[in-house]
Amino acid sequence: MENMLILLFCLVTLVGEVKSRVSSHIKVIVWQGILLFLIFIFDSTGAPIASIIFIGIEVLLIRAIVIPIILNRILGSTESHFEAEHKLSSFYSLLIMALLFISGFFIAYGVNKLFTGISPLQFGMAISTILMGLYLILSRKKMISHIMGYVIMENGILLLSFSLLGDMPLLISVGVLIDFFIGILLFRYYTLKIFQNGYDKRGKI
Amino acid sequence: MILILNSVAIILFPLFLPGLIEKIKSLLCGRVGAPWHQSFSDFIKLLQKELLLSKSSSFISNLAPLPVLISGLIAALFVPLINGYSLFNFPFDFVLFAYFLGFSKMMTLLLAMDSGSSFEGMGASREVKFTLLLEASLFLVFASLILVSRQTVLTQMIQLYHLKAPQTIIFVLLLIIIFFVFMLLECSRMPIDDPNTHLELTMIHEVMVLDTSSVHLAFFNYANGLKLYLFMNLIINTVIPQTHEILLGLIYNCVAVLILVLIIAFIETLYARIRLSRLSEFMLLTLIGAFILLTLILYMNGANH
Amino acid sequence: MSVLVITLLLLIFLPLTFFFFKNDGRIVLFSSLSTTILLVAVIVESTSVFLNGHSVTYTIHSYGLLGNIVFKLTPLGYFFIMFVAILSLIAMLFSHLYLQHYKTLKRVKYHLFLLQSLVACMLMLPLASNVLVFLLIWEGMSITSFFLLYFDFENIKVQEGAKIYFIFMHIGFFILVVAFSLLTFWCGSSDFTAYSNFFAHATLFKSSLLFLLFFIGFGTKAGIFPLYVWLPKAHSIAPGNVSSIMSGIMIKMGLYGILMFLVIIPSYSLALIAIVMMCAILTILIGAFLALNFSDMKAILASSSVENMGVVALSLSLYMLGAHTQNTLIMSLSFVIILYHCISHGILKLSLFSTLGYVTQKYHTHSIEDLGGIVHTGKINSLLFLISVISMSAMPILNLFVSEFLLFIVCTLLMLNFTLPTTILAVFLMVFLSFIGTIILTAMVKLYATLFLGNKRFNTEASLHSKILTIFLSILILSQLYLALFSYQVVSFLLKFFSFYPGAENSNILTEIGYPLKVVSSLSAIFIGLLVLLYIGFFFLKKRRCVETWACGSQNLTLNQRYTGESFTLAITNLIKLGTKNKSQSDISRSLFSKRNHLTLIKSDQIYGVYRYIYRFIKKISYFVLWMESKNSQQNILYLLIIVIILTVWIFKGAVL
Amino acid sequence: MILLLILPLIFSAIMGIFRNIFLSKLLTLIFSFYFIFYVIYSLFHTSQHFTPYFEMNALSCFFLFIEALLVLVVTLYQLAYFKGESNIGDRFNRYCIFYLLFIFSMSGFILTTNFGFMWIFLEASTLSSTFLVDYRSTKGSTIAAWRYVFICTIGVAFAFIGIIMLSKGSAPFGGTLFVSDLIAHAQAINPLYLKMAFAFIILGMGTKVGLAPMHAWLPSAHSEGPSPVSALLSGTLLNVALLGIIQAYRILESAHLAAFCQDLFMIFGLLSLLFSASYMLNCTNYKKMLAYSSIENMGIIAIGLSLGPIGYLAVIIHIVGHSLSKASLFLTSGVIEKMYHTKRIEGVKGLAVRSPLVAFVWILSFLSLIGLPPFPIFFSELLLIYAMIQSGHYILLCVFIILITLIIYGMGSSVFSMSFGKATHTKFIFKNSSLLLAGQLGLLLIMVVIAFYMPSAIHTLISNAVSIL
Repeated sequence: MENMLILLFCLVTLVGEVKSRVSSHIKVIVWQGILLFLIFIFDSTGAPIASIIFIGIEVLLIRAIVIPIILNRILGSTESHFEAEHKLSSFYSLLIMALLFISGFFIAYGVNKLFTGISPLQFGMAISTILMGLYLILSRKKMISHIMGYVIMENGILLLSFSLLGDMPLLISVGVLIDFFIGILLFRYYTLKIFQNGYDKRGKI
Repeated sequence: MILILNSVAIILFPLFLPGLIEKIKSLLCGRVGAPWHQSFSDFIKLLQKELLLSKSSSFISNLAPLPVLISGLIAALFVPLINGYSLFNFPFDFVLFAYFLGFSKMMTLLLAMDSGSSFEGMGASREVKFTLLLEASLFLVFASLILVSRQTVLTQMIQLYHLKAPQTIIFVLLLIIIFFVFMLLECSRMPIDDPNTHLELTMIHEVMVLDTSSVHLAFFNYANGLKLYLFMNLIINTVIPQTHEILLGLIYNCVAVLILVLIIAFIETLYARIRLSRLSEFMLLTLIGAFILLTLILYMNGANH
Repeated sequence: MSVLVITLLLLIFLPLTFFFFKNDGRIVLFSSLSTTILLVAVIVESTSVFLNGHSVTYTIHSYGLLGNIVFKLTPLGYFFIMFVAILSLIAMLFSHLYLQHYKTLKRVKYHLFLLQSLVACMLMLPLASNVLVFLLIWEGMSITSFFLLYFDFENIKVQEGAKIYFIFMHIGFFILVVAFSLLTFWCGSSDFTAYSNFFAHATLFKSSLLFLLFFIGFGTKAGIFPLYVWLPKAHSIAPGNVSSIMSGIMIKMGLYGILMFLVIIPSYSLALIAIVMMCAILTILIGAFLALNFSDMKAILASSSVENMGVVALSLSLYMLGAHTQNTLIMSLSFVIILYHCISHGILKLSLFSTLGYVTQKYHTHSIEDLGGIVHTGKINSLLFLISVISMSAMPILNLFVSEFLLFIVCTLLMLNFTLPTTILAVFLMVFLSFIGTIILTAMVKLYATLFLGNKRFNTEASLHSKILTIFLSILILSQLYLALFSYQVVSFLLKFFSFYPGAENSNILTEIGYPLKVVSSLSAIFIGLLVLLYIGFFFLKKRRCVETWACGSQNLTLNQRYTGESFTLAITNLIKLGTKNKSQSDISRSLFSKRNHLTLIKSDQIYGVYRYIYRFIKKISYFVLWMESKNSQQNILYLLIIVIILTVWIFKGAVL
Repeated sequence: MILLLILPLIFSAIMGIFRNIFLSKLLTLIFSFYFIFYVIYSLFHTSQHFTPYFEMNALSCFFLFIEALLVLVVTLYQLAYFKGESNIGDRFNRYCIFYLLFIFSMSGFILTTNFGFMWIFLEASTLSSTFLVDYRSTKGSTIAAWRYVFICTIGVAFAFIGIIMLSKGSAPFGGTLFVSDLIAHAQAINPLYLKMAFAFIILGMGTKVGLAPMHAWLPSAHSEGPSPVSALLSGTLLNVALLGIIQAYRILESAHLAAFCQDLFMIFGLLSLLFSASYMLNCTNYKKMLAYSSIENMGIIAIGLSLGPIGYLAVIIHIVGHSLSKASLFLTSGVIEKMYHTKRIEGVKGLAVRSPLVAFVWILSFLSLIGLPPFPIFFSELLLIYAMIQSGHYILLCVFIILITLIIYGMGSSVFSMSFGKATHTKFIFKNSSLLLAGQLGLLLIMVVIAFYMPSAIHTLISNAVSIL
């Protein structure tokens, strides 16, 4: 069941890639948030209640609700509803994403041999998600999709931390979350600023 | 006694040699020509003449002839003259010999550049070009002489008559030829430079002293003759041994000088002067000759050891 | 010793008071006076210290990165301190004269400050007895001299030349740093006193490598072959007093650095000797031909400095050859040649550069072709200059000939005493030296004749007549005459310095060369005496009349008929093309029907061209690297990704396989 | 120590409430003075701590010292610097707030002992300094700020992956992230984890340090930000991020994996040298030039880290030299920018005529940067060369020297062409110039003095820092 969720988590990203509209990517992020929460619930049996609550807040509230809203705002104010402009053609980027997705399994396989005490599939999928996020950043022209790539990558990192991390002190997780959130806000600020002044002509920033 | 004789020779020979050569030349051409002591009487005449100086010239023109004369005389100290004895010698004096000749040349160059005319500069630049090769080959020759006779004194260096080995004949001949060419160059004799042409564009040495007159010109001519005499003696003393009989030595010397004068005269009558453009190749030949000399020496040394 | 150090520090820090003065002549006067007094004090103190025992150490304990500051007075150091002090004492006189022209300028303060610091650094360098202190003072010397070049910094050529000087100084400095750290690593101590002991037991490879590094590193300052390129450029742009001090005194400090190690290294490998000799020969050759080709008067002199440093390097290599064959005679002789040549060249370069500096100040041009007939504006100074020129071209009656003569003696000894290879080498050197002698003679005649002789080719009323310059030059000429006429005494004095070092025992040099030296000096004396007598005699006996120059009948000679320096040397430069690359540049293309076509001949050093070529190549590479560089965030992240993948593969390679 | 961490927050809050320029100036001044005094105090009282998460040792004390020094200088400088700028006021107020937050995050990073907090503070420093870079909010500065925040955030995210690896590696011992624990248990951790962790950390934090080729943000951010900010960025921020790498390096060192790290250090160092050298050879913008020279110096420091004990000493000295001289260069470049209103090198001529003092400071700081004795960088480079010889890296030595020479040539030619030459403008008269130059002179003086005399406290501090490394 858990593995299903993980696969789903990674597939969602791929599906988002199939739909070439920016707004669909935002839905991807929402779904990822929800799935992350479910994964965590299934994963951490017997984790302290505080951390469960915290993660619930973090994932559901911030990642699944607040950030998509912010992104929508950006989308609204930068009038870039439709095409998420690729640098490559969408066909190739889909191909690459698929390859990344598959590579996740290989990573899982390799990791399984090397390390002990981690769930290999989760690890692999997390890595492939991170790679997908990076790929989004690299292959898109619009800044909004860069931000989304960043968010997806962060989700991947979160999944990775689920897979690897012993219990991190709550204080640290809070700090990390705050940084992440402020970072997103800053991105929003600058995206709007750059868009309104029309600094970014050819997506070369 | 020998010293006195030598000093007298140094003073007299240079005054008469050029005239002698001219006389013999004209005889060979079938002319009567000027009397044999012409150059001497020229010297006297020049001494009496009034001294003319160029307006654009400076103290150099007053100064330069004297160093030329003096350095010529000092160079003459080290050269073996009659009986193969020099007036004065000391170890490593060949360096001084060469450098004093160079010094006289430098002063001549300065004098030439002093009067702002273009002809003298032209002559000077030619002179420099020949000096360049001459100095090098002169030292090459000296080096090989040192290697032959393990001596560093000019007088003993150049005496080769005691060499008995058969291949030394070639060596001595080569040496004499090279010295001969040096003489022609230094004193600007015929095949290299024509002392009594009247086309300044082709002159080398004479053009440099165009603007000098009376005493100065006399000095230059004297210095020129002196060089001629010195090189003659260098040639002579390679083959004629040192003797203590003064008379014998004197006779030997005079005869040899006469022979050389004859040779020069013959050459000057037979050959026209070489084209300026070919002259540097000619110089190079002497350099190569000197190199051959050196290799010969080294070979001989190898044979000896 | 402490007094000496304090005096030197005073010499550096006294000029700081200048910044409180107003801009009038008093600063120049004050600085000249103070420097003179301090220099005299330095001479006295160092002599007293030296006589009280020649190895006095003076340590300043400091708890900084620099560590303890150790000063030590070695015999060689004493020689160089005296050399620098006395020569700078003389140079200050000219500097005073030269700066009168600018005394109201604001930058004179800085100039004086830097000048005094330079002198102080040069005086301190021989005292330094610790790597860090030595490097500190060395770099202080470089940097002060570098900023001294900037006196006329509006001029673009000055900036270019100074830039070249800067970078070459740094290359040399890095080489020195590497060499010193190698030495410190191998020897285990950064104190100079430990090195003689180290070299006594070091392997031949180590000592040779170190010496080579030091030779190149110090050679950069001394202007020896591979890195001499800065010298003509820097000297031609420097103000007169600076260029005279740099060429007369500063480049000898590089020589000091080399000597410092030369005397303590017992033996050298033949390969090293060959390399050093090659460098020396190339230096001489290039220097001579540059001097022949250049038409910038200061560049000519600078090139001749290069040539002379090459001669010094040649005697260095002969010393090494002597050390290699355990022949103390040749060692000591070469050592004497080095010191003697160093002194006489310093004096000569002071006089030559100062006079030409004065000329450039008066006539506002560097090219000799623009000038001519200066002799008519100042007879005495040009006569004195003539004497220096004659001496510079190593003519028998003056001082530079003595070292030339000694070199010939060394060659002859090599020829007589050694095996076939050395014989051939010696013969080659002899011929080479005479050849170069002629080249230098030509260059000097060209310089003097084009600048001073002939008709006046300029219409300014400037004149060379200056009492101070006359005094200055006559002092220098008297010292030259002393060196020439009392060469025996000088040589025996210099031998004392050698006697402090290993290999000095049983060197019967004076018995070998004493007599010839005496003869040479006496002959010079006779020559001068005769000259003076005859000159005076004829001056009074003969009455003179001035007429037009008889240029083969062509009356009213124009200035342009004068034979230029360029055409004077053409006879040789057509025969042997070496040293410079000539490029003629005409401005005819500027307008379609241009009235007059102005041709300018641009001459550039060939070796410098090589360096430029290398630089261009490096620049091409840099363009490629800049193209590779990440310009925007996406590219940057791409790099991140690539590196991550590479590293992951690298890490897991070992684990999986 | 509590105060050190709390004060900036309080002050910034106060500034946020009363938006008063004078007040914010006063508070920043007070804080900077408190900071320097605190550091001087803690010179003599090292090994103090507050909660397990923050503690002071020689290394952190050393870094704090430099930071405090620069903060003091910069604070004094910016009093004069921002005078007479357009629509000062609210913006300046915000500037001061973020300034304090930036300082807070850096000192927090230096003092913390836990990788998690390290990550937090690093990210925080990025976020807080973004506004500082974008102070003028021109096109260039905005784009620079975006690049800065975006690249650094992603890089730091990489670092986070590394930290996760670390904690996973230390899972057997309860997944601790404390440096000391990690060092203690380093032997027992799976080396693969350690290596991966180090790889990610050197990449992530190296992005912040500005190691090539992850340095795209650095030149733009340094050249577009106002001079005090760029001085602070390159003087302290880079060192701070470097400290993170050093902490990770210490762990691997105690796990006997030093060789791996040293290879990485050497590669990245040489790359940085290469990139900066190739910019220096054709540079057009003097602030960019300084930025690239920061990259270069970071590269030198990385190389130093790869060279063992002597290299560490060199690194410490080099950090001092680089931070101080670079700060003074950046501050002076601000003055020059005020004088000429351009950042282009061609636009600046005849500085020596227009204002000798500025030219003096400019050239002297440049000389100190390229390692002229007696400035610290001379000693550090000497030590580096010595270390290279000692460890037999002769090829590295050659490459190093060639690149350094190229850099010196490039920088030198532009610096001197700026300082000398015909003055295009008229003579320049400062308003309250003393504050604009006093700081730089002070820094230069310090650098000269420590060559000849170093207080024993600092001496011991440095030696302890080296021993910790």
